[in-house]
Amino acid sequence: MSESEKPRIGVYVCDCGLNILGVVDVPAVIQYASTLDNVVVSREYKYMCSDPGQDIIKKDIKDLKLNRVIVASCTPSLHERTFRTTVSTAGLNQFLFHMVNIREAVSWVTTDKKKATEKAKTLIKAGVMRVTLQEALEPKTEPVIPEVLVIGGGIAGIHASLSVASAGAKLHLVEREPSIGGNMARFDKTFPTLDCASCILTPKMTTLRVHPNIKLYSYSEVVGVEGYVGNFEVTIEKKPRYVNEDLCIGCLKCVEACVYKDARFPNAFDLGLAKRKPIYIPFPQAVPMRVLIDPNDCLKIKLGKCKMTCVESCEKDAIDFDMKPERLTVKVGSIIVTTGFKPFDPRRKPQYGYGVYPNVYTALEAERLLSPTGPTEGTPLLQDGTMPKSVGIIHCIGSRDENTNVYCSKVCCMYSLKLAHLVKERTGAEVYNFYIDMRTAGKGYEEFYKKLLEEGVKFVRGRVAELTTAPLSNAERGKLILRVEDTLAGYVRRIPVDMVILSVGLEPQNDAQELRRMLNLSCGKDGFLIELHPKLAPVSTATDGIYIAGACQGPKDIPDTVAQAGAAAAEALALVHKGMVEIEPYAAVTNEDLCSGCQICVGLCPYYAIEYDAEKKVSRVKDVMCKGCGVCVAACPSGAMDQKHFRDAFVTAEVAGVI
Amino acid sequence: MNVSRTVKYEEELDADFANEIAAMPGGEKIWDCIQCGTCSAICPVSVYMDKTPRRIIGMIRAGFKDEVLSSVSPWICTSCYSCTVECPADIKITDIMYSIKRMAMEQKTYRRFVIPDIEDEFVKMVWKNGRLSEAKMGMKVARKSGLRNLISMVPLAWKLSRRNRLKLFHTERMANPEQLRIVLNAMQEHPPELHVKKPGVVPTHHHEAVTT
Amino acid sequence: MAQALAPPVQAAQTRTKETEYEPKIVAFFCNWCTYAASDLAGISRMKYAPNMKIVRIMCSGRVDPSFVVEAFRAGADGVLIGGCNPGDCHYKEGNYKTMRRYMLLSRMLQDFGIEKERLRLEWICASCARELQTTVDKMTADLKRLGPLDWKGV
Amino acid sequence: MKSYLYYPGCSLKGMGGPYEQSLFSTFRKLDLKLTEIPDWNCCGATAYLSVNGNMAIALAARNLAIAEKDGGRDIVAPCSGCFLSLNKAKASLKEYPELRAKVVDALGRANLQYAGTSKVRHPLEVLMNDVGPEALKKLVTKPLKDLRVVPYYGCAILRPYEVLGDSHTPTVLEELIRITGATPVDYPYKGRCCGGMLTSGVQAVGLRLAEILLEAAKKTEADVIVTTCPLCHYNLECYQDHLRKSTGKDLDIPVMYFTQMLGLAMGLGEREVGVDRLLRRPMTVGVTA
Repeated sequence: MSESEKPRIGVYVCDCGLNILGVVDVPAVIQYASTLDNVVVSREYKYMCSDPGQDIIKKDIKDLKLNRVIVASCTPSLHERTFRTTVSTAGLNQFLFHMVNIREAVSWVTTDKKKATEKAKTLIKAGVMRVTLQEALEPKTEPVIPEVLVIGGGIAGIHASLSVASAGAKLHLVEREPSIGGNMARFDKTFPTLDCASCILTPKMTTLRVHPNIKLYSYSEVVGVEGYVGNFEVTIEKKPRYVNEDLCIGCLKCVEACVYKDARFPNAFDLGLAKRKPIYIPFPQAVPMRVLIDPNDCLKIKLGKCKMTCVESCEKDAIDFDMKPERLTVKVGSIIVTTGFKPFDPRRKPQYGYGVYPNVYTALEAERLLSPTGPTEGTPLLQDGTMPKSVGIIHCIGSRDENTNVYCSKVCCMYSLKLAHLVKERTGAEVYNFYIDMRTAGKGYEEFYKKLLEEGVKFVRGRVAELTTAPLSNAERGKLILRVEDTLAGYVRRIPVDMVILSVGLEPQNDAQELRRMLNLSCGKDGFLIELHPKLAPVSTATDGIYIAGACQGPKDIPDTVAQAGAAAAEALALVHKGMVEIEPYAAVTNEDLCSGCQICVGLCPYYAIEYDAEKKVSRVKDVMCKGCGVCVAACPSGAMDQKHFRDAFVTAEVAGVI
Repeated sequence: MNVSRTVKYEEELDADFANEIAAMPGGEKIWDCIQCGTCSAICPVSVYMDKTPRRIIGMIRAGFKDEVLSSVSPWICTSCYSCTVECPADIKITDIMYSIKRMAMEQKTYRRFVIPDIEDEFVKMVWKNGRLSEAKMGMKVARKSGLRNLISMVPLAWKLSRRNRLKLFHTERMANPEQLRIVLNAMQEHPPELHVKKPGVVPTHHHEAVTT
Repeated sequence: MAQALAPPVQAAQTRTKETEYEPKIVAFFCNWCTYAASDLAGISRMKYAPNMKIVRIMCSGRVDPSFVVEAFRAGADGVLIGGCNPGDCHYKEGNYKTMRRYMLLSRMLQDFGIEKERLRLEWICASCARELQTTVDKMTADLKRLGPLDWKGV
Repeated sequence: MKSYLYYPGCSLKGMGGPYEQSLFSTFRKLDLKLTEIPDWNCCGATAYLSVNGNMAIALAARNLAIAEKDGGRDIVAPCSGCFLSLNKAKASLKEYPELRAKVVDALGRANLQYAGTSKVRHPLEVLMNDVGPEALKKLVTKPLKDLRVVPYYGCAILRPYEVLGDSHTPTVLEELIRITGATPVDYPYKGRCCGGMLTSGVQAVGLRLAEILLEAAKKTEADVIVTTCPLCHYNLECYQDHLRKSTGKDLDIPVMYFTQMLGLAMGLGEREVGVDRLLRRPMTVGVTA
């Protein structure tokens, strides 16, 4: 075949508009490239990745009988796939192509044009030396298990699950809380349309519950993930509810019957603002509608003695005090991560008196106060049970702040407006919004802001510096006094209010890092999961077959979250539909003549992909199981190991080239 | 009646002013200001300033050099560092106030009133004795701030001196201040402010009086 | 201060004369973390010394000591190995193996008279563009101070 | 016996006399040694920084350099102003190499070296960390029963260096007050500016700040305000008569140093801790020697 003949290399340098051309003297680079050994042709084009750009390469491969191709443009993580397809459609094996990065690694990071040009030349030289040696390979293909796992049952997870399941694929949804619904279930209304959150969420939740393709693991957590794209093995741990989920019908007789006549334990769903019994359902619309027992509160479990009136009351006798955590494993082809966010803890900003003054609430607490199913049945009240006459809503708590989170949490402006509207509607109180910048980019958002301006909600452009109870005037007595500069009026103001709502920002979940490790993903400086490409692969990750959606990727409102969830579902379905995946054929190979059978490699391989052939006394790599990290190759004392496409010879050639 | 039109023409602004401030200790992050006003709101004396700290930063970035250098705000600042601690952009506002005071002193553009004079006296005294004599300093201050003030301080001074807390005729001084002066003189060989570029010419105010 | 210090670094770059000695740095970056960091540096338009040239490999664990020796023999003045933070390796624990190898190698090279500043192992995560920038600039500066390495090999 | 270098600063040799007196007597009682830094000079305060930044730093640095000669002992700077100036100098010299070079050179002319090794500390923090609450409790022989105390930190030991933890929620002074058997009251302005130099500069403003602090202190029905800084002490104690005249409010309340309070609780006489030199003697401090 043609590859075995003398190498005939084509070098294609991309201007990338001015991205590369603006810094690198491309004509000089082509000129230089043409002088390199085995280079038959070297060309410049403004956008190599465009169709005409690719056509140039295809044409040359045919006309000039090229058997090696170099494209010098952006980073391989962006367009390696593109150009591999280009060359293979022209009949050249895709692994006889090599990509040289002269944008992210040269033009974008170098000021001195001369030096940039030199660097580009050197890298291309190295690329040519490498590709000269490269050999034809066939990508491994593996079947894809046609099932999908979704981690996290908030609105993102719910939407993704329904999309995947309704397309016919089997879906596993794991939710750590006793019910799905996430934070959206806590809201009363949603901005800017003010439609009732549970009215739009609950139907989705129940549909999910009864969907034939969906297996819901509530009150469960993913504790282990093995495998790779198309073939993941996931370990799930079900926490004990002490109530048999399959028997329980959610009649709540047991709750009624509990020896605790009144609820006295803080309910997590209401953020501790309301109370529940030791045996309870998280909230009225919970899915699954199944009771559970908190072992820390239940007398029977804690002290071993109790009248156990709950057991008597249960006709299905579903209650089981000896329930233990169970583990089970499922095999899926892809995973969608929708683990959401956690609200910023305002105790980290002591100047706002959260936890000190009872009438200072976080926005999420306010959502509960405003919910008809919440502790105050929808009308926010002060601790003394009276209605607030004035309420201050402080934006950007923990956000846009070098001491906490530098990023803007994006949703706070809008939810603050929503809260302002609802508080005014329910209490008639004077409502102040304290904002730094009003960010209302989104369909109908600016209009909503205008509506509130007309409703007479007060807006003060300035960041509240402190909350004090020390009055300097009679009007301030017994009030929470907010000290702020009205930056538009150019005056420092002291504004007394009865209630304060802190618009806290969104942060990654506490265990985001463990999850990241378990799934082999990466996080940004802010701790949120990183997508593969901010524009072109917004829900993909560096790990093939794992997708992200919703606030686990960054602060996001419901519309954006749902949109992402749909996108992630589509990605997962694409895999299922294709039925197989191509895996880079970078596996290690043993040269059995050189192998001394020392078995060092066997111990090193994290995937148990190397087996020792006792009679031949050689180690052999199981091609399917090898992930191609090359650790064994680097360790082999007798040089018997090598890695496809990353052979010692290739790497050393490239090294020689860059010097 | 008299109304006056105030307008600032681009060529009257000093585009380099912000960079000068940014080049001085503490000014590094001045471009990060988001104009949130936390500094002004936490400041215990901003209510007495002619321009709030936030506005000062805004004007520096816009190049209002003469307005800033003639503002009393930095002289009212008590260096309580509240703004510096609270600033969400991590801007060392207190230090910027110092920078402004130094430039104003250097260019003699500061508003003539007692505080700059006190600071000046203080420096002279330290240069001379290496230390500060509160009684003498107090006397100078009282004199500068007017006869009535001077008289009003007499009873207090009397009480304090009876408790041996105000040593009226004692001068607090080092054993040999020249040891200190060696160091200070050596410092004088360097420009008074680290990295600061040559201050540009101070532009004049531009108010057009219109009489109707 | 990092922010305040950044400009001078660039300034230094633009000031360098043609004649000034430019060290050659070969960098072995793992595909998942450090190479991703270099992409991020690019996307964020962070400027750093052009002396470092990246050789992309799948895992820092692939770095065969002979690659490093080869690089020095071929005329490199410094070698930089970049991998994922401990615990973050895309292949479970490749980077731990790199670390052990590195310690041994670094000691060995020092016996051959190659200063330890010339071989660096850095854990640079996918979002650590700033760290990448400072590492490269620092290493370039160090090597300029050390001057060219004239090593004929073992 | 633990031993420290002592940087008095100008105030403790004048207006802050009682502070120095009580610092000495309490430290003696606690078996802590204080050695005055030989021929120290003014720390530069805020004034010098306003006129010449580099010289202000050099001024403070000279004291640090002399302290370094002594080798390793921590510097105790009771005046919060000095405490801040010295620490600010240290920080600036660490942050700005060019400035450091100039200062080191300048100090060199006077045969002084600066390495930035010495630690500058405030006695309040020394008492709580080096001696410790337990040890202090043991030495309290005359607990100041039913004395209600306003804990007033002032600015400089809280900000910007936050050596006592988060500057919004300091607690050490309250802790010390409890140790002496007294009761700290809840005071909203414990870290708010006392007026600083404004009481002499722009008196109208300075006095207003003092007025706010005193009025809030009176509201708490406390018997005494405890301060950690001679300037705060002066502003709060010395203008009460002025304020009565100008505002017509009764803002009379004794103001004493935390070292005086501790000293009394440890059984020292009022004269030993200089309570007799205050303008208003904290009446309920029922011990006299």
